[in-house]
Amino acid sequence: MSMTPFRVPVVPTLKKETFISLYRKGMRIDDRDLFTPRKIEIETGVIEKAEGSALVKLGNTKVLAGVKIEVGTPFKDTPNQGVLTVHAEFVPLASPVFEPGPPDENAIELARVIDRSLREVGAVDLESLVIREGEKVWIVWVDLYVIDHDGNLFDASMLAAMAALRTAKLPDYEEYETGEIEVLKDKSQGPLKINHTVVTVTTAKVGDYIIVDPTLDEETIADSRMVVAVDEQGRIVGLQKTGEAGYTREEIQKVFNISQGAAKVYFKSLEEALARKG
Amino acid sequence: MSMTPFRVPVVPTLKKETFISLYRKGMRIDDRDLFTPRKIEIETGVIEKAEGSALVKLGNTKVLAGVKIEVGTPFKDTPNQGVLTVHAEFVPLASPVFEPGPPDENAIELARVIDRSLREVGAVDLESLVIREGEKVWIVWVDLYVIDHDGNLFDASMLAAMAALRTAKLPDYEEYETGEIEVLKDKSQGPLKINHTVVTVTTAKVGDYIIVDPTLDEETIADSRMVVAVDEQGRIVGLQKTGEAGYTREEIQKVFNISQGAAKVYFKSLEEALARKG
Amino acid sequence: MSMTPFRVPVVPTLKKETFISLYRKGMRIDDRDLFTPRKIEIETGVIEKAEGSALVKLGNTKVLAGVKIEVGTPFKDTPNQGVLTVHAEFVPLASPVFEPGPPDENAIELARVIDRSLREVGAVDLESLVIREGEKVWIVWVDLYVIDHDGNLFDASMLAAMAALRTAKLPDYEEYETGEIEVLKDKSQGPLKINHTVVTVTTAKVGDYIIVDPTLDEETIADSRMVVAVDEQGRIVGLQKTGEAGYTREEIQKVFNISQGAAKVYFKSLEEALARKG
Amino acid sequence: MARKDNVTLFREDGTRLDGRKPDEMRPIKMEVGVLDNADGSALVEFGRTKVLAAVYGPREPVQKYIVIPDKAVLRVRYHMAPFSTSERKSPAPSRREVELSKVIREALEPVVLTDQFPRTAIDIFIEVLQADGGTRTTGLTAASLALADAGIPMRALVGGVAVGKIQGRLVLDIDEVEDNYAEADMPVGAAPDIGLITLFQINGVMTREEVMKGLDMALEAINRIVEMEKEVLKSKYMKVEV
Amino acid sequence: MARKDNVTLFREDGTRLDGRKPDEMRPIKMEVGVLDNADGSALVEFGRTKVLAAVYGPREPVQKYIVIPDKAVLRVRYHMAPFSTSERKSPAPSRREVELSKVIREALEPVVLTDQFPRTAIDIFIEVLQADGGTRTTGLTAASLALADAGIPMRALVGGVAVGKIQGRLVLDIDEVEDNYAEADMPVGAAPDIGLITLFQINGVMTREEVMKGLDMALEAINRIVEMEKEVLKSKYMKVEV
Amino acid sequence: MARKDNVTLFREDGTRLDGRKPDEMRPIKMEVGVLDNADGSALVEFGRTKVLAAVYGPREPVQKYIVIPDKAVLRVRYHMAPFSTSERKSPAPSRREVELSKVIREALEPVVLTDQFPRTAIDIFIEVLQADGGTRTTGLTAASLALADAGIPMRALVGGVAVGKIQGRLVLDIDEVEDNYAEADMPVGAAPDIGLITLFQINGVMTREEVMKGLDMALEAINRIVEMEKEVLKSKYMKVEV
Repeated sequence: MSMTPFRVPVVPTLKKETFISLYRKGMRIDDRDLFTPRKIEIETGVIEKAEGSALVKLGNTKVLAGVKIEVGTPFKDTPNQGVLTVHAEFVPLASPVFEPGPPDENAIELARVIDRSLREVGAVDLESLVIREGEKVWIVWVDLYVIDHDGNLFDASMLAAMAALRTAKLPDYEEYETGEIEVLKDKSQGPLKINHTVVTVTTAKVGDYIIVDPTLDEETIADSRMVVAVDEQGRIVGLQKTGEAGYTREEIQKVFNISQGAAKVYFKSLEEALARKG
Repeated sequence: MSMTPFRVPVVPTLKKETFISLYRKGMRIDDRDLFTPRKIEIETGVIEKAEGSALVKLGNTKVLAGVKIEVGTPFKDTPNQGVLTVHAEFVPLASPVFEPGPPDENAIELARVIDRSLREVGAVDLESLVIREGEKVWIVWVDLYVIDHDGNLFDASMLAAMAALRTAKLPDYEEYETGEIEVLKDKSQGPLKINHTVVTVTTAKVGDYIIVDPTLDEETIADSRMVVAVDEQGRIVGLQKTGEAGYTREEIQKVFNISQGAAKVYFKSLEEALARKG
Repeated sequence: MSMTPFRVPVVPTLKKETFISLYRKGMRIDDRDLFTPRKIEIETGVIEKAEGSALVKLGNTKVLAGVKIEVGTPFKDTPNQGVLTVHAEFVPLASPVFEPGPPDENAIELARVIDRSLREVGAVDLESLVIREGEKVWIVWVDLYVIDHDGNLFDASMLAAMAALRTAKLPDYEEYETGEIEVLKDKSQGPLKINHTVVTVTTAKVGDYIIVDPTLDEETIADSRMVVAVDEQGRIVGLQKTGEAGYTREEIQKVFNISQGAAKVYFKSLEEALARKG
Repeated sequence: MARKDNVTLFREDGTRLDGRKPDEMRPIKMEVGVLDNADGSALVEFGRTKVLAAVYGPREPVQKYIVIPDKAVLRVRYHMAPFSTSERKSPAPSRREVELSKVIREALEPVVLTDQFPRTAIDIFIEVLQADGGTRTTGLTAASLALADAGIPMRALVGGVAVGKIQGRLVLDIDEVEDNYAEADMPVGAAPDIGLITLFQINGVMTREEVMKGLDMALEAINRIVEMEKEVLKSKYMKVEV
Repeated sequence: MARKDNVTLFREDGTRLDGRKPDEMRPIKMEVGVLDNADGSALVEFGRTKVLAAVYGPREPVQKYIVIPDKAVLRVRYHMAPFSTSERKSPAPSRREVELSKVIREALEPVVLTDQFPRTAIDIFIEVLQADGGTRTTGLTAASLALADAGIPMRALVGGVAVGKIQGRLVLDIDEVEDNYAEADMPVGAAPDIGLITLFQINGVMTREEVMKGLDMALEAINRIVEMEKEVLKSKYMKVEV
Repeated sequence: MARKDNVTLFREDGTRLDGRKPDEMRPIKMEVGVLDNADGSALVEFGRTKVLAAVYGPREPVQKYIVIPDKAVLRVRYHMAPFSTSERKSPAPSRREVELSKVIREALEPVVLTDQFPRTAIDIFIEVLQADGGTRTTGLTAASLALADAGIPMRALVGGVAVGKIQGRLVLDIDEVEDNYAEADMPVGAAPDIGLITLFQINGVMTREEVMKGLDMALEAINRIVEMEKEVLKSKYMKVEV
């Protein structure tokens, strides 16, 4: 059952007015303009035992993504494809309001939006992940681990997922006469095949303003948010309105305009980090 | 852990006296006599995608039953039989006191009593549900969905289960060389084979009176209830005392007498509805 | 999440002082000296339908152990071994503070310490439990059922586990042409092969004193406990510090000294009970 | 629910596989006060079926919101030990255990004087240690003894036994083998001193005549069971008084 | 997400497999007040998709700690009946159901006047009885009607419909078969009377132009859906007045 | 618990597979204040084992009923990231994680001055980011640093390390490969400044002499670990002061 969240503190009205008066001047509390994301740091290969991994810092928000690749069985209706699974955990060390326990509706929504945005455009080449059609395929687990929450978990998570996937190695394996597959954890067949690169751009609507990459403070006073996933060709590959307010048709136009610019920033950061890596 | 339920409101003592004084005159608040069930409406085929379905209205109580038939493995000790499984959900839209969550003791008891009453007499011909002995059989799922609770969920549920089973179609299938079975959802082998038809008759004990088909108001003030399952031959094929009071031997005799008459009413309604259907 | 337990009543300070003043004189409230366990009664074969069973009374603490032996699949990395699994339940009839529900951290810790102490030394001969290498092995379930809690559940549980295992019979089976295994519950291949016998000795630290086999009252006022598992050769085969205080190096030496003596008492009781059995 | 094929459960002389006559119960053992922590406890055996019951209360429940202003809440848990059954039972509560907890609670509600202890809980924990048929009725009997042992005021003691229909014949106190091949199983619980049947279920197919005949067999047996309960309680408290 | 291979979902004349034109919705049925216990209820069908919604409240929530001092808490559960899908759905809530409960709640938050009922809960239960595509938007439409039927004050009614992109073409109100082969699925919910889009998702690949064109198709259709809602509500209450 | 067969874990010169001497620890890294939201945090690495710890509190717990009148409640969660292990770990807490949360909490209880903060909770969250042996002792070390970083008053800092027995020899700070083939694994946690061993477990078979010798190896190493903790904390706060 989804429930209206209780926003602590109830005072943000005042804060909201302060923020809006800054937005009116094209400014934000952290010295950004309305359409620029925070500073982005992307470090890959941070978990050596994972097949791929990345730590993303988006301002003070920190998300760790780990990719594990294991042998499993394909879905019945896609016998000639591997499986991509995205899972997110908001572990309690990331925020005073996160509780231990199974993922709540926010973590589930985040994982599912990231998952769909990768899956629908075919970001990971699932056809290349078949070991024995209909029987044995590679399962690609993307685990998103939020470790410091200062707003905009979507964009940081997608950057982390993408950086981890782009640097992931497909393990090698040996096939026994019995048909059993042994994964050779220390040997690799080469990189995981990636067909498309995706980023999400989250904008928040605060009063009449649309701002990019909201901080936690801004999310708290925001009316609603829109998460737009785009690929390297500029196509929209996913979208989610999240939050308690509605949008006019014009606002949606505006969101698309703003998202385009921010997407470029994200792509640039991502490609630079990956190029640095080699 | 089973707990004494807290009956809200605590005032029903007064209501109970009013009801009993009516019973004394052979009357009930809704103008029935003590031994007649409420108006029964049975509509089958309401969920076209299910293999069988029925909506039963018993007064204001509404129960939907859906039958799904899928391929599965038989129980180890009955390799030459299909499987019948009954499950009940008291979804929260049916009553202000139903909570979301897994079935509570009342829903579990209802499902198990219906299940046993169907199973023990062999209502569904499980032998006819074998595809490959010991390996592949049809699993018949009967899902009972209470959508409006105005008392006597047992009788409404059994009528719905029976109407759905009697109108259910067994899907056709194709067997591949590999031994795999593909269910052809759109083709049918013909009707599910039913050997016996069962109804339950629920009576409530209120003071010295035994009344048939209690409403929710009557259940609230009732001392206890008896659910008697009978088949088309008049045999008792299941029974459950449910509720917090005990019965004398004489009261049990009386329950059987009263149940016989009501069973006929239920059978008549059921057969008429099925005949109408064609 | 593990939480500091709330000790009811908060008054034990007084009780603690009383106990310590007795310890100073080498005495305990129940007339034992500091290093002697309570009276031990071991009865085996109490659950005839289990492959092995024992009821252990250690003072007023009572633990029932049942061994069930079933056919299953081996772990992937030990294809030539059967499986030993220890599980503990603190059922609510054993104590006013036990709640119904899945095992809490105390029950899990107890089961895991017992499990490791048996497993690491190879108490049960797992190699003798292979039916078909890599495919079918015997699974040995040891279920510990605490039915009366008066302190020192570890030692009572290990005695019960060991007595049940030492008297357990391995069922016979028939193998069909299809490769299926049918267990013949009423026939036995002979006793379960046991390579080593293990007991645990629990000592409590109360102020400056180390006492053996604490009662529940003593556990309530104890600073911490040490559980030392030893085998029949006197080797240490497991150890767990449990409780909220630390130990000095000297206290640990003292714990080992004291545990040695108590272990002999446990071994003697166990062997006598098993010899009596036949 | 095993195959009901050509197995015979009667010997030529009409007795059952274990030598019992159709209306004969298995050997019954009852013991009270078997646990130290519980306020009351009992161990009851019907043949190889062994059930332990413990009572705590009246006491303040941990979850305060469950109290009822004008009486005690009865809380009953019927639970099977993992080693109690032929195949190991998973310790998680099954749907069967949930149902039987309810059925046993409702069999005790008519006899416990809950209105003497408003706003409290009386907790009854039933642990099946070995299951060989009739565990719910044995559990009810053990619960009755444990309540009495705990000093909880009761209108009357209750006892229970199951009647089975096997190859067309009614037999008393069926064990697990018989149950597996029975056409019907009818557990009955009653408080003979106040003439009330408080637990009543039928699983299987019976005529109305069979039901009433079986019910009378059960009630007659429960009379004897409750007399045994009284003996056991008396002898315990006589011992105490000595 | 099945194979998107060489299946054609259009006939030669450009109509869809079920004969609909690209911008044609399936037959819609709406009925309010279908349940007796709920404070408000509605059954809405889009073709073979059938969704039932019920509203309870404003009422005091069972868990008191969830209340908000200055407005009502909206609680929404989107749930699928086990028999609603081609393969039986396990009754345990799936991750998809958790997400859609949130998405639908957030599509209702902008229209329900929750500040009129501080410290209460308004519970909206949505049961998918048959799933044939568009269950979340049908559910949103049913919830809007059920809220109105319960007399909950609202800024505006909401309605929803999904647009799909199939073989490069945009089509309105896609059903399950179309969804299985679609390149994109775009569910939209809106309150036309206040000009707000309150539910908006895209699953799949679209250009920005396609998105805006699809959005306009959806909004135009939602206009008609909300008009139908008004008719249904009016005729119910006219009947009542008669 | 893999096969303990003929694998050799020592080179001819007596050093271990990774070149370490028997009493040599892996390279250790410690960093504090790595997270922004937490009141205190630390990242500690022992070789490839990486563990992050965060502390929140003293604060009012969400569930108010858990408070203790005369001291703070310590709450510890030891949890492994799904990608931390060779085979992906399911995120649901395992029995092992439940036990280790308790063991680590009990290793911290003797040093945290909980009586200074009655009726509050101090929450310690330990996330294993990469598991390569010694995660519980690395976690304990990280928790000690995070508590100090959060400014929670402590009697002393604690540190931990595991000693292993491999092919009859005692080795310090075993890694995962060594652990898989070890005869025994003995994790130790201690607060050297107050002379207390606060975490102590043995998994495997050892003589008493081996235990004491291993304990001394561990205590000597923990001395050095705690000195490192002090350095790291000093340098952080020196930096802050600059």
